[in-house]
Amino acid sequence: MAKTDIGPPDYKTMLPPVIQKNYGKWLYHEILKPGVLMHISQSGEALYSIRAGSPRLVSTDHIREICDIAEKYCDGFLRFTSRHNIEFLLDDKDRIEPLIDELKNRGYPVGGTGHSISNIVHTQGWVHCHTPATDASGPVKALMDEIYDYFVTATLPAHVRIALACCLNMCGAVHCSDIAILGIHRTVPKVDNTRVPNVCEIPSTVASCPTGAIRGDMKNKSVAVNEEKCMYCGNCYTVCPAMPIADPDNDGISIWVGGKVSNARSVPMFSKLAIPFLPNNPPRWPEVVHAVKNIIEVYATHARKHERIGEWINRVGWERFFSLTGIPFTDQHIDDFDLATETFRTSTQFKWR
Amino acid sequence: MAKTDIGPPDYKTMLPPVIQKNYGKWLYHEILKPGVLMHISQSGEALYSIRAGSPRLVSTDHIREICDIAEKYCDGFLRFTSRHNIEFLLDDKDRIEPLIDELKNRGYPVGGTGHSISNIVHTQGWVHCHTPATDASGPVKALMDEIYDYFVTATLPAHVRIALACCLNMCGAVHCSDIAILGIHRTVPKVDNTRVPNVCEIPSTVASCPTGAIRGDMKNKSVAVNEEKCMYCGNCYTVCPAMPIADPDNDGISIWVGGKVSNARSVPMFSKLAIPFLPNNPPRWPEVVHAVKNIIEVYATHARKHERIGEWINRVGWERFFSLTGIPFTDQHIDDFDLATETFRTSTQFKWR
Amino acid sequence: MANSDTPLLDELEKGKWPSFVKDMKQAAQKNPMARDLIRQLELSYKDKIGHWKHGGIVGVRGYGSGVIGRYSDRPDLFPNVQAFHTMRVNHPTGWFYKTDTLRKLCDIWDKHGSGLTNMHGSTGDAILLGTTTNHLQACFDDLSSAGFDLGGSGSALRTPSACVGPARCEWACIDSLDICYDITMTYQDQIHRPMFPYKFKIKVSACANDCVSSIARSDLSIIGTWKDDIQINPQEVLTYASRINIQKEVCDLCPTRCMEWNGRDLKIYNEDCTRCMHCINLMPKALRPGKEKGATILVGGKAPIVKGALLSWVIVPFMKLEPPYDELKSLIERIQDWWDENGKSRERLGELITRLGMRVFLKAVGLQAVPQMVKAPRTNPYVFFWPEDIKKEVK
Amino acid sequence: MANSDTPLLDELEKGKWPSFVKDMKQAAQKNPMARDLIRQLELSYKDKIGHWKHGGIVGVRGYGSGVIGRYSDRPDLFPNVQAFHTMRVNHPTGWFYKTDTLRKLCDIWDKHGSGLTNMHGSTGDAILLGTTTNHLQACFDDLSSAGFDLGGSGSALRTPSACVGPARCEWACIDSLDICYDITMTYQDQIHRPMFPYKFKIKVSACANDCVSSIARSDLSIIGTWKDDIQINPQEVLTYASRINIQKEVCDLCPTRCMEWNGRDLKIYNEDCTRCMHCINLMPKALRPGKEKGATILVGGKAPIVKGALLSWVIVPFMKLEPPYDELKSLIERIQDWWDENGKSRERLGELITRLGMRVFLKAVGLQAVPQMVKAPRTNPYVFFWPEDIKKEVK
Ligand code: SRM
Ligand code: SRM
Ligand code: SRM
Ligand code: SRM
Ligand code: SF4
Ligand code: SF4
Ligand code: SF4
Ligand code: SF4
Ligand code: SF4
Ligand code: SF4
Ligand code: SF4
Ligand code: SF4
Repeated sequence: MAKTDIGPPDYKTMLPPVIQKNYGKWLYHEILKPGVLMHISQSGEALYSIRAGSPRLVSTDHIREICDIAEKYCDGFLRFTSRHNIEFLLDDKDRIEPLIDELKNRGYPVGGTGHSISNIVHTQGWVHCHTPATDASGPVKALMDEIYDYFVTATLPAHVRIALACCLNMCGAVHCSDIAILGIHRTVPKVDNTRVPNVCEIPSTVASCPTGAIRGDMKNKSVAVNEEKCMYCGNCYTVCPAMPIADPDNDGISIWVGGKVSNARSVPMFSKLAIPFLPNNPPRWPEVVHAVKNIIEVYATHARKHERIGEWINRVGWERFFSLTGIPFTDQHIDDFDLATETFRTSTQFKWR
Repeated sequence: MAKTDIGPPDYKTMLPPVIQKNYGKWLYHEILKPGVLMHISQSGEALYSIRAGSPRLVSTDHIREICDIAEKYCDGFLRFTSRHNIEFLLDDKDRIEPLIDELKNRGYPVGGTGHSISNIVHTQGWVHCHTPATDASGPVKALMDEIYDYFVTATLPAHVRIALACCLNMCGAVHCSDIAILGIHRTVPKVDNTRVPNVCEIPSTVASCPTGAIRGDMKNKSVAVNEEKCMYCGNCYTVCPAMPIADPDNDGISIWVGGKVSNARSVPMFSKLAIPFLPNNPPRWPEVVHAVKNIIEVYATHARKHERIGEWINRVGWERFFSLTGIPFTDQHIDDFDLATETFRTSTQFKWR
Repeated sequence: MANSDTPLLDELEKGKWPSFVKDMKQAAQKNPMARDLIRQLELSYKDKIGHWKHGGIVGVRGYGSGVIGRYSDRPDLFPNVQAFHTMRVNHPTGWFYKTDTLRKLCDIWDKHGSGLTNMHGSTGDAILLGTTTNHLQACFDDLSSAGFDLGGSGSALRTPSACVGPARCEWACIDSLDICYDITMTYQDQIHRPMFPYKFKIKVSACANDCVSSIARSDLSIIGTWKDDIQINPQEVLTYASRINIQKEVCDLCPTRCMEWNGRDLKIYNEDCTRCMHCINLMPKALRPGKEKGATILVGGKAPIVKGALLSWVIVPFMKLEPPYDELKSLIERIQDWWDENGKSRERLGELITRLGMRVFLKAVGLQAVPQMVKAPRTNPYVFFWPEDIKKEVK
Repeated sequence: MANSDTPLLDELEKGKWPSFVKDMKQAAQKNPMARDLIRQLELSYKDKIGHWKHGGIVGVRGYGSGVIGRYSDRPDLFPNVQAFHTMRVNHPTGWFYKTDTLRKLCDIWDKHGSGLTNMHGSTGDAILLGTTTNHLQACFDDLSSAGFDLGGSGSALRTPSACVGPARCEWACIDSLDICYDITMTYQDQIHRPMFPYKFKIKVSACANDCVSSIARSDLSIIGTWKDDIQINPQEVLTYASRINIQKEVCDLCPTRCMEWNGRDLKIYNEDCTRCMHCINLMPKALRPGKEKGATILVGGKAPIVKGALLSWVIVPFMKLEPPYDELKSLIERIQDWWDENGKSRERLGELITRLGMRVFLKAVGLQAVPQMVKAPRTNPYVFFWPEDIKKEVK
């Protein structure tokens, strides 16, 4: 029988010699050009990391191609980044350009460093999950095609980190992204009274609802949803499969902006609602692509250097964000969940637009 | 029968001629010295307002004395300010000094303008209310004696507004004061099962509890308090007289800092907990007086010009506030009510002390 | 004073600040209620506990509010404060007085009550501190004859209050006094006859300095502001430059950093200004509010009980306010109607909006959502859609 | 391509960004599961709806986690994805690979699964995308032989992750990789056998830039920092001065404004620095973190379901972290024990602390309250006192 609990392969065995020697002794780094990092150690030795984009949903053949490249230029050493990019690790400066050439020839974008748009963290969508309100890989591909130049250059005021999650579970942890793309349902789950009694535990289904919209329906040994209180999060469906919520006509995407994770300059921030709804329009989600690009361009035009999207908005104000982007403000932008009052304006300090 | 619904005397009949003439036409003002405001109208005319402190709890004879003074120097025109001070209104510059002399001779402090400590907004306490956890007039008098100089001068970095409320109802609206003095109970109300059934409405008593500590006690036709959930607010007592909460040994005072109301520079802010408990020590509440004075002095030493207490703390950080004042930080300073999570530090940005 | 019966309180006659104990003693000399009051207070100082019973309902004919009932819990010791109710008298707006009027108040109170008062209570009324049940009506009658009326208490509209505003202040963007007086007169019925789920407070400050703490202490806050550009008098700016450090004290403290000072000219980027008043406060002779004046309307402010304290929230960024203030009054009435219909007993307006959602409130009172209402849009994805936003279901 | 059966997806082969559709087609050429997957996805693109049923519970022997069960809702049309479970494989810490190891993973997956993967999933596992129920055990056996193990799923400790840290980054204040690997190995049982109220995530970033989003995406966040002064190399500061505007880009963006630059010397008032990393980020050759290094420990981060998203909260401002990390592990265990004992089913740690109060949590896990834990002290006066604070009642 196979051994269990052995854990992952020891990372120490995966490190290229230049890292093994200089582990913990790095002194500084420079971004030589988009996608090319140089780290210099106290010993004077250099490590070069060449970052290439990835669709994340990759075939084994694709991975083998990456391996081929790594073996050819990097003695077989590479890593993935926390945003799904590929980093080729080498210590021979002369191999950088040939490597980049080969990557380009094979269609790999090189970039994602510095003030660029890096890869979009995303999730399963229609490819594998049971609760998506949209696809993940599709909108990401359509959008990256359109904002490709921001990946291979570093011309923005600061990093722009985009993430997509296909439902409110937010596996892509989009809640702290410069721009978040979030799949949403907009209609209440349909309770299947014939199946609930068999497949669902009533108390945990009732407890699953953030807004208390579900109550037990004793007569049917089922549950009932109060349509006025339901905001379509789908959590009941996670707990109780007999309450499907997907709705081809009304599912779609919302856009959130201004989050960040780093502690640099400003503290970490949640993303905030920019656009409550855009339709699912496969295969290329033009409304979504257009909306995100507009936000990026308005930001690029107006923000100061080193200002993340949220920092820019905090400086100029949300009034200005909405007037500059032309995005309509609606009552849906105003919070009505538990901490809503904390978001209401408790001051006469605001701008007219 | 007396006429009803006539409303208050028309304020227009109470205005001195210089105001009637220049109503809405004021151009600018200057503070000639502490307690003396000069307002200049577009017409060039001047109005002088001399501000004097008041204990707020005043006898009719005291009011008549004020009237005497106003008649002597101001043709009988005066007003009260939103912080209970008295303002003598005159247009004859030459009468200012004689007026001030007379006020001083009669024991009226003149000041409360500009960067001073104005009068303490306060409430009833043991003088008239049924729910106080401390007295109001007493601690105010004891404190004002001690910080008197800050009233008659204007040497602080900015306005310091102090308020006192004798229970959590916070009639003094202390919740947005630079320094708030708040009477608190610390033990749970004692349910009198013999009286509850007769004098209290059970559902509204249960509903009155902010933390859900009260449930109906059907057997006794009364209510029961969950001691672990009760934080001694006394709201149940307001609704149900058969649940007295005052406790001579454990009632006392808490100190809150950093609130403000104006929109100047920073937005309005709530006061935050500085000292969870100080004992009731009549007649002069030395612990309270000492604690407040300490905060004022630390603030006066460290804040920049025009910085209100809350603005100063926001700049230097609460870590620094506690280390500079020497006030111990406890788990009671950490919120555990509804919006608690909004106050938790969600960043690695903080100071060591 | 050797054998004073108030040794503890006597300590509070000492010190430089005017002493309330002196006033109590002064009143006690001619009034037995005041005498028992100070003796009962001394007992509280000794016992560290109040000696009043839970208030009872008392009042004057035709009114449901304006009187706070109070009874001693030691009538055995202090028979003259066995009943000791306060009357809340509506001060003239802005607390302006001509002495003859004020003297009338004193005379009436010496006749009917303890001779002790609060000038004023923290809502803004003259608090006449303590009389017996059978004096209430007579006192009211005398007040009424003298031109006074009671203020609010209980689940009523409370006595509205206003900053000194255009009567004295150069920054008044609205006529706070007239608005307050007009509201007070229009809503006499709501002030005197409690008919709401709970108390309702209105305060009017004529600029963002908010000298009546409107944003913190009223369910409906009216705060003056302007729409156009700050008026600059360049000459006077230069005069101030010799007295204050304009860069440091003014520009660097501007919350939006929308001012530029080069030592000669002061430039304000008004589109970024949030009208906080700071620069104007520091240089009143040089800077003035703009000319297109009006008010921001906010709702929800209150003290902590029950759901926690609230500062008022912007619901109308700008409203022109000129007599007869119809737009304002119509809004107030729509708001109160909705609150009245939906509020639970003892639920303040802010708590009701919190419970039902700003979205529902705005729709009910007919206001359009605008970004000025929020510090920032929502972060949680729990977004409701109105039925009309949703496509018909396809079966 | 004239009569492609995936006309919609074909559109996504166009464009410059690498196409997942190309990869799917590549896999589909040799693998029937991949073939049915792309056909089913095309149907989703047409229908605008997913075609997977609600997941079922499947797994490998001895484990309760690591596999996500999945079944098509159109097995009639796509029989090869009737069952299509993913396996979560724990990547080497820091996602470092030597190609031979990575190739082994590919070979195993070609043998047992669809040949499609996510490199990597958003928790950090290698996601092997789709296999049948009866391949699961065999696949696991092969993975195990090749030195791989599964990651977490369900109410388990999830695969911990770490930033690249000391392997490449000059700012690492802790050995993020070693800490992560140590935790992973220590808690294999908790990863593989769900025993908690809900999922529990740990992420380690070696400095405040937080390159694994630890503060946003983990129940327990470990973030490197330092206690003493930023190390300055004045020579290199001057070099940067010729390339960037130090005043504007560095000093003016310092959140605490604790830097002074006079064109020659850079002075940092370290007692005011909150170690945000900004100045260091901009001038890595000139500025370095201090020498007394360790980590801030935070808890509670999570996505919105159920009670709203949370960012992690500081509970230990500074902890030295050196092997064997006993202090850290003891803390983790005290936290998990308390959570385990008090948490409801599907209640994340942050939600439990919210429900019971930080005060109760701190006492239970034995931590002292410090101001670093809060942005600001409480504003509401609803303060509890421990019984020991209260004087005995006097009867
Ligand atoms: C490789 C990677 C870590 C890993 O273990 O995989 C990494 C590596 C570096 N990060 Fe990062 N960061 C990585 C994800 C992140 C993330 C997480 C994320 O994006 O999901 C963050 C937080 C993002 C956020 O705030 O929302 C992050 C916030 C930073 C920052 C702070 C940026 C800011 O100003 O807010 C820096 C500092 C800087 O760039 O000046 C930084 C700096 C760096 C440096 C310069 C550190 C160094 O000296 O080696 C590395 C190269 C940066 C570059 O790309 O320009 N790294 N970095 C991750 C690359 C992801 C990618 O492929 O794009
Ligand atoms: C008389 C009074 C209004 C009234 O209708 O009664 C008043 C009158 C003036 N206020 Fe005020 N304020 C009055 C209560 C307030 C309050 C309310 C309170 O304290 O309860 C506030 C809000 C306090 C807060 O933020 O917590 C208030 C915040 C201001 C400010 C903003 C201060 C700041 O920087 O935060 C100014 C501007 C200034 O002083 O530069 C101001 C300025 C003024 C000016 C200069 C306005 C003017 O040009 O006439 C007046 C003289 C100020 C002075 O005392 O130095 N007034 N002022 C109130 C006097 C109370 C007293 O006796 O002390
Ligand atoms: C007299 C006065 C205090 C003073 O000495 O100045 C006062 C006195 C009482 N207030 Fe008040 N409130 C007074 C202004 C306030 C204010 C300040 C304001 O209006 O600007 C507040 C805070 C603002 C607000 O309304 O939120 C205030 C918030 C309360 C509350 C808490 C209400 C809440 O929603 O949080 C209560 C409790 C209640 O209503 O049951 C309360 C209840 C009371 C009662 C009626 C006690 C009770 O539980 O029934 C007090 C009667 C005392 C007595 O025996 O005379 N009083 N009360 C103030 C009214 C004087 C006046 O008319 O001028
Ligand atoms: C595969 C993955 C998305 C991806 O494509 O990258 C994923 C996929 C699922 N997540 Fe997730 N989550 C994944 C990372 C995350 C993250 C990000 C992270 O870990 O950094 C989060 C946000 C952080 C957090 O945990 O709060 C996340 C928050 C959720 C939630 C909401 C949990 C919450 O407390 O709010 C759920 C709902 C649930 O647990 O019932 C969920 C549930 C699910 C389920 C199991 C669906 C379900 O309702 O049972 C998804 C299975 C999809 C499938 O069919 O394969 N997933 N999930 C990620 C795991 C891959 C990996 O192991 O590397
Ligand atoms: S975000 Fe939702 S739909 Fe997407 S993978 Fe996660 S749980 Fe599934
Ligand atoms: S979808 Fe969400 S809000 Fe609607 S009933 Fe289900 S759990 Fe409740
Ligand atoms: S604060 Fe409390 S005790 Fe004081 S007057 Fe108001 S209700 Fe009475
Ligand atoms: S004192 Fe307050 S917390 Fe305690 S039972 Fe009464 S209402 Fe509840
Ligand atoms: S609120 Fe403004 S207008 Fe009114 S008195 Fe204060 S400073 Fe003047
Ligand atoms: S009013 Fe305030 S925001 Fe406007 S310019 Fe002056 S200081 Fe700046
Ligand atoms: S978190 Fe800090 S130490 Fe880790 S990789 Fe990012 S910048 Fe380097
Ligand atoms: S680390 Fe951040 S807070 Fe510290 S000096 Fe540098 S920029 Fe300022």
